[in-house]
Amino acid sequence: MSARISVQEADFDVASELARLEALGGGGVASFTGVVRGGDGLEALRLEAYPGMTQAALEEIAAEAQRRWPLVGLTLIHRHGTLPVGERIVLVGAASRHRMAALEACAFLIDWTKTRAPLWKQELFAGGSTRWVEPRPEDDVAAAAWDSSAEHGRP
Amino acid sequence: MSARISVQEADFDVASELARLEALGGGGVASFTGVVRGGDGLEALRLEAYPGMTQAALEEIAAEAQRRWPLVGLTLIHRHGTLPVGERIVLVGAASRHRMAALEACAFLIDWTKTRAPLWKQELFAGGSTRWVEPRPEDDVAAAAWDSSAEHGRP
Amino acid sequence: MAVHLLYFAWVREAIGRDGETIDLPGKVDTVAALVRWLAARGGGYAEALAEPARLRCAVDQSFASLATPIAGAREIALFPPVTGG
Amino acid sequence: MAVHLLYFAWVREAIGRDGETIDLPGKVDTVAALVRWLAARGGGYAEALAEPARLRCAVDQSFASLATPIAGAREIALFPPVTGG
Repeated sequence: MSARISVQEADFDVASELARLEALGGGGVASFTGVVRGGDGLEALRLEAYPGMTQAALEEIAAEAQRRWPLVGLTLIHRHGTLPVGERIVLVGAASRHRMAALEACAFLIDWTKTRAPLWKQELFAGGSTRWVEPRPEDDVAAAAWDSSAEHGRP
Repeated sequence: MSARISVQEADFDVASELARLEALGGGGVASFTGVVRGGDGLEALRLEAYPGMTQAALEEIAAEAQRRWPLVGLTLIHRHGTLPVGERIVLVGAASRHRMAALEACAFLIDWTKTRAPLWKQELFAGGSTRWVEPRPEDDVAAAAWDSSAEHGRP
Repeated sequence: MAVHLLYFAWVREAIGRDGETIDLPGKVDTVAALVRWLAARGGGYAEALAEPARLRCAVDQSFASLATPIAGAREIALFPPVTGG
Repeated sequence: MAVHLLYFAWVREAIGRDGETIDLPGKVDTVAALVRWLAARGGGYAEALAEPARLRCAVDQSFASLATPIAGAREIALFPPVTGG
């Protein structure tokens, strides 16, 4: 298992990240990329991390994914700092011999990253107003569903 | 909805395909890439398509995904011809405001592509022997599970 | 009636060609009847089409069953279960 | 005992600083007690910490609950529910 976990300000190169997973030879590579979505005058998100803890929390989430699915590789990159509309926020990727393992692991990684990693989003609007994003109950439901699921499989 | 469906011999550029989906503004982009996996002396796969029908079959599968999930974009590219170990075979991608819609649509697209598109795989081994790949019962089960599922959601 | 036949994968290999245009007698009115009629030619046809249950088909580029009528069809394809993806 | 406190997101904004090192009296023995003790300072502290149910915390960089004991802790972080991803 080859895991790459990173909390960083810089953008990441999706092509090279997925090429790394493809090269591991599992045959199936799934990914999910989250991008800042515009609307309602939003200009950017500001992502705040907990230096020291965020990386460790993502590593724990990745380790749990490795326990649940037969992965040959895994990628979890989360940016912090000010990210204008259209910028990438997060990339999760998983490589496996089994396509459903790869896809489910990605769903798990993003669900838990949203609810179990110390990261906070602030919306920055045209005109200068700001708003801290509230947690969404459906994200907690999605994350909790993995608790009650068996070793494998989507809840 | 912006759909890109292609049956082609040439490799595809994962980065530009995913960048296209990111640019549609949905905020969430999921993908699955299938790569020729080595082992047991396998040197390459030969993918045979049905000129004229394969493209149309993939377009129907894509249209079904659009009916089932709120997608802003979708990509389904399948190669044919001789593909050595490590070469990409297929890319499915989906963009949506909802991360689960994007991930589930990818699972659906690959499940149905495996079982409902006129494509055949032949294994080419070192030494010159060949073998036509047999359909796998679990692929039929996975594809059929989408029949019995509701409008949305993983079965 | 003249119909274009297409063969794929090991059906194509056993028959030794990827397609042909033939005139079908009117009594050959379903895919199953076509398969029997072709198999009766013997040789690669008999080999490729010996077990109809292993075959899949498309009529005018739409998936069909062995029971599908073929009257008026312009293109009929015979092939194994698909294995793409 | 000296402990390093960290504040994130709107907790940080309301308190007006991202952290501080303080000497805690021994009776402040849980995260909940710490929150009450800090809120009693008034001003931004009172504002940020008025509703403990809206707060989450980590003790020595592990997620904890308000009931978690803090004896011996070196770093305690107070923040809203996380919203990354």
